[in-house]
Amino acid sequence: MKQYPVAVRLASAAGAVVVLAMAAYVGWAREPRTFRLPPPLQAGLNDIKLMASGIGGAPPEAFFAMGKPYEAGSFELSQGKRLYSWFGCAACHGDGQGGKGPSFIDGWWLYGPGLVSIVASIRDGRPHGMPAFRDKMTADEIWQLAGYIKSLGAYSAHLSAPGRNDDKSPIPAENRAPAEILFDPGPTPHHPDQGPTP
Amino acid sequence: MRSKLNLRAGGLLLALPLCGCNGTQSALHAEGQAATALKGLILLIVLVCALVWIAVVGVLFWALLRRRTEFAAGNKIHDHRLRLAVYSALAATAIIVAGLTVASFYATRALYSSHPPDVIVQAKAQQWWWQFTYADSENRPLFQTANELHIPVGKDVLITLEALDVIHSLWIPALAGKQDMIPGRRNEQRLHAERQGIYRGQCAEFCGIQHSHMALVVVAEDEDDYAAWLAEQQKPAADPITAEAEAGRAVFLGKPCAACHTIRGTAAKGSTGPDLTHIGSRQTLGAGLLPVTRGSLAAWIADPQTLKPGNNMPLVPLSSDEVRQVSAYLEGLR
Amino acid sequence: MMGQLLRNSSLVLPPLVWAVSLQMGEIMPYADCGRGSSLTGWIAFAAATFAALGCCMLWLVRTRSLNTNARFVDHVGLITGPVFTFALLMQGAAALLIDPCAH
Amino acid sequence: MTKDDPILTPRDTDIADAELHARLMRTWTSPPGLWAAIATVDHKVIARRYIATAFVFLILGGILALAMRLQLSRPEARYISPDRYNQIFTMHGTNMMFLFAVPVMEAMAVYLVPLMVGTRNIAFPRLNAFSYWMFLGGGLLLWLSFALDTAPDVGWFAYVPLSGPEYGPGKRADLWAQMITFTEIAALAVAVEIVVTVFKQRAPGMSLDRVPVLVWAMLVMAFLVIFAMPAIMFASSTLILDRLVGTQFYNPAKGGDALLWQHLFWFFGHPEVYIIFLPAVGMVSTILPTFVRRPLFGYMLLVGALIATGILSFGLWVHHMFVTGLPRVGESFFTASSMAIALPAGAQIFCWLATIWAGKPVFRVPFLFVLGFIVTFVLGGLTGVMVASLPFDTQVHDTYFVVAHFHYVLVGGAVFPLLGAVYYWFPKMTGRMMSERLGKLSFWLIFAGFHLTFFPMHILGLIGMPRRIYTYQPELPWAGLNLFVSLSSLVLAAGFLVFFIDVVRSRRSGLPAGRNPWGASTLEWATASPPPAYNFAHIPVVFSREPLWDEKDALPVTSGLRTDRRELLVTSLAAAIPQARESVPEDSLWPFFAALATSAMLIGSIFTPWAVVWGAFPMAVTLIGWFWPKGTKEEMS
Repeated sequence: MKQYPVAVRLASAAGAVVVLAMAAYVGWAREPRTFRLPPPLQAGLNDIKLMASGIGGAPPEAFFAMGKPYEAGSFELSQGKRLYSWFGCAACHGDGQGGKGPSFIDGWWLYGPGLVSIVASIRDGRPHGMPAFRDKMTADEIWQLAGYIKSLGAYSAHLSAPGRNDDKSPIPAENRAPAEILFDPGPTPHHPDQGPTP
Repeated sequence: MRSKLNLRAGGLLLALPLCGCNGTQSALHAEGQAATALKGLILLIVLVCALVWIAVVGVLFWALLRRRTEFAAGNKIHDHRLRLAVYSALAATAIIVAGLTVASFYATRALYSSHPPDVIVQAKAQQWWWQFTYADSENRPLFQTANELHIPVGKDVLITLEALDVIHSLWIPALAGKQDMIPGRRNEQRLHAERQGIYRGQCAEFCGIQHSHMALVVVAEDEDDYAAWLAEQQKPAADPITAEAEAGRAVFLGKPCAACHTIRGTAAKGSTGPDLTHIGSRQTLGAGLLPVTRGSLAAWIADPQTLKPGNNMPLVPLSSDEVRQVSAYLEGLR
Repeated sequence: MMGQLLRNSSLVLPPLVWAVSLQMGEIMPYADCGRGSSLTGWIAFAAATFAALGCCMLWLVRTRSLNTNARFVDHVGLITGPVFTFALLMQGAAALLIDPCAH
Repeated sequence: MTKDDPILTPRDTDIADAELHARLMRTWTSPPGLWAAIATVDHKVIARRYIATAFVFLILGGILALAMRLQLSRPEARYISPDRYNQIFTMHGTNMMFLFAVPVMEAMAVYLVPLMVGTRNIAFPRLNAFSYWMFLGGGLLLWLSFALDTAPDVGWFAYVPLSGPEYGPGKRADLWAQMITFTEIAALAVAVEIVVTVFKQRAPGMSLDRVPVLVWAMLVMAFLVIFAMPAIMFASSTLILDRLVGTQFYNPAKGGDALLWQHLFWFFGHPEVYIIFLPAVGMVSTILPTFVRRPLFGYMLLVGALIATGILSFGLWVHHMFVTGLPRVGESFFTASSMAIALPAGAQIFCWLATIWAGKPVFRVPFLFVLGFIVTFVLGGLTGVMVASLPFDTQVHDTYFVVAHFHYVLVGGAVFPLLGAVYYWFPKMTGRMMSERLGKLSFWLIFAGFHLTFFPMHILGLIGMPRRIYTYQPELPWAGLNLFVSLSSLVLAAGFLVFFIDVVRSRRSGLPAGRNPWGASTLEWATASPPPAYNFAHIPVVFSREPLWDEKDALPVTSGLRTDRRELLVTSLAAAIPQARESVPEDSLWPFFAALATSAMLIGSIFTPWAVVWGAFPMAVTLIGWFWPKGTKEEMS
């Protein structure tokens, strides 16, 4: 065995670290696509623990077991975007800026900025007109939609975001954090504790 | 030689019973004007090329195996003769190629017609199904249907081609060559069926995860059948006749089905998915995936993502009774 | 000097006019279809004529000197030129035979 | 020419061979060790690395092909999910085109061109090292993404809008686009080196009409790379911009155009085919004369055909777009140009046939591959005539007919000659012969396996099977032929297995080759096998096209180059008259670091546009290090 000088050994170690880091990074950004969730996971996703007030709560174990795909997976987010239009969310919430229903990108969340709250709002409905989608969508679809709505209201662009649409859209693409661009706090500043977490 | 043999093999294969429920999908089984012209050209070029190939390989083997009297490198007379042979082979190539080129220009001419068409159908492709809109003589849309095109035999049918999301390509090989459908552009395709029959077509441009399951059926029928079909399709959906189907309609309208699908004559007015007004009269479901039967309708509604993974129909949570009812209702929509 | 210029220009003429005709074939059918003219064909045949002219000129002015490199370059031109002429003739045939409105 | 003091500067004149060898080795060889191996700028070392890496990608791509054949062996099979299948066929195409075919052809050029033109290293050797590291980075990026389920799934052509922001979620298409950039940088670098090496470093006397056909082929290929690759660089960069920054190049709703992508892609994509094929023409034209013991017939015609093909290849791209709805007249213009390609292609075939006719064939393995190439390529060329015909193409476009056609052209037309070339030049590269017995076995397996696999695909296409489908329905009459094709692909794979076994075996224990085992005529055989780091002890002088045949006793050489530093001879473009001695860069680590910095910038720019700004600083640092003047050693003389 040939003895390499220290510099060489250091360099090869550095090379190995770089390759491993690349692998780890891509591994972290891994985006497997599932089109049909096995029923146990479906059931598990429904298992959210909501606070008594209906605001905030803990995601179910299945969510963590799956690697939190609904916040970080751009495929899930783009599915959420499609569900947003298929299930007629735009009828009340417009392109995200609100209509009959509240806006998602004004820095203000009636029921808090947490993903679980959004899931609960979609699943169970809310007073003043938000219908429950429990019987219309499967659990993973609700999560996908919730993830998309949350990304819509994010204040800073996230790596995983659906791309822009290939049509004329009045709001900036989701990957450019429309809330950050469009939000106008106006005379009264927004509530920092209620602002969406990026 | 190989090409010829295989052509024969291809012919044999064609003789097998392919004209099953899904119709033929083969460029060599031409039933339309354009496809017949193309088939003639294909056979001509293949034949000429097969002969050329045989000639070249024959010369190669001759050159390899011929008896050599002496080693004649640099032999001036020899080189001169070789040069003559090469240049005449080149001249022959030029003549053959020019012939084939002009033949293909003539075939191109045959594909195009400036006559006004007898029927105009608007086709819009989307991931992963086809939408067809029939119009009246004033070009007002009459009705929509999906994944199934009916055309009268012996008439010129103009299909206008548009894509709603990504690029697709309409290809019905038994009737005509393919033509792309590109977002932001409008293309045209002419069909002219010479014989009655059912012809299968398929998307030819890679369009995403379910590109493989984006087929369509073309029904070429005589004038009367076509007129009857048109009349039938223009009617709104039939009312359910059984109690089960009645319940199915209620489920369909109450659940998100109606958000994406239209059933004319009911409150269902969604435009994301295919128009289901006469789904029961169609041959296939899921863009050529399954024949329309009650069982396949139920299977599709219960679990579209297993049958066609990644397609755009979201799973709607229904109880097994509800699935049965909806499938009964849809099957009755003839 | 003049001979050199002539040789070089007849060398590049066939590929040049071929490239021009190819581009015109993409542009002119729209105009032809609208006006019922057949400019595409005229351009292609004119280009074919120029290409053939280039080949002939090269044949006439090709160097007979002992400079092997110059002879070599002429040879290459004499071999490539006819190919482009052939392509241009076929292009002209296409413009003759096919309706400019066909898509 | 030089102002050096002739007494004080050590030259290669009047030194005994052994002493000269020792001195030159001292000057030209890299020290042992990993660090030095990374720093080396020897074209032979880098080319061997390049070739080995490309063959690894060939094996990986072949495994993907077998996976696809498994999935297609029966209707509605569920061995592979559609999402994975789309990644697999995209990876197969991208990998074979960008990570195998183009790099391996350029690598052969990097190895052979300097030896064949009789010089000591390739021009811009550090750029050459940089090119390899960029290529490796692109390959690793793509395969890592595949291993981690984020591989591109939009086809190797990545048509918008499917690859665009709305329909291509995630980083998959971005990874594809940046991998393109990696490999394009690598390819462009090599192309520039080849052009300069051929133009300025040919051995004295090697005038244009004495340049070996392989070198001509590589030169034309290099020019094709230089003119074609910028189109795809532009395309992939604008795609990234559309996806990441929100530009609208390809968005029809805001005035972009989806067809623009296809024009750009195929303006590169068609010459790409010739970038792969023309080097193979060169290889065949080099191998053939050796085994028929006769100079190549029709040298002029072949070179003219190479150049004509090269120029014509830029006027064919629309034949990939015959069904997009462009005016038929315009499309037919491309039919005309595509058909015209048959003339130069025919000229090549006829010249080879005439060479065989007039020669005395010796059936060794490289020659077998050449014969297999002719039989296969003629068929592929004829189906090329078919798809060049617009109306014919409307039926077979995007079907298995086209799959069959381009495998005939690329495997039959380029891989067969490449395998022949490996058998032919393996002795030169390693000093050992490959096995004749295993070689014949692998040839027949590959030849038979190839035809059995790909010929039926013509029929499949004609009877309606589209490309890029992950499955087909049982009612369709394709199942039998597909199963046959899948089984035949195993024969093809077995042939490649035998080939790789032979390579590994011969590398360790092949028979020693000697200088010129085949009795070939070109300059690379004038030096030892494997060639020493300095290639030639004295730069040869060339008086004919077949220097080793015409100067049987002793090759005339020139002398006067210094031995104490790396120097080579610069000659004039046309007549190859010596003009200057030029010193050549020493080994350097900077190309490696520059490649690292460039890779970091490119990968970063998948995620944020700011990576272009911040990534520019490390790149600038490495480039400054790279080009830092290093005193007298680097001076021009």
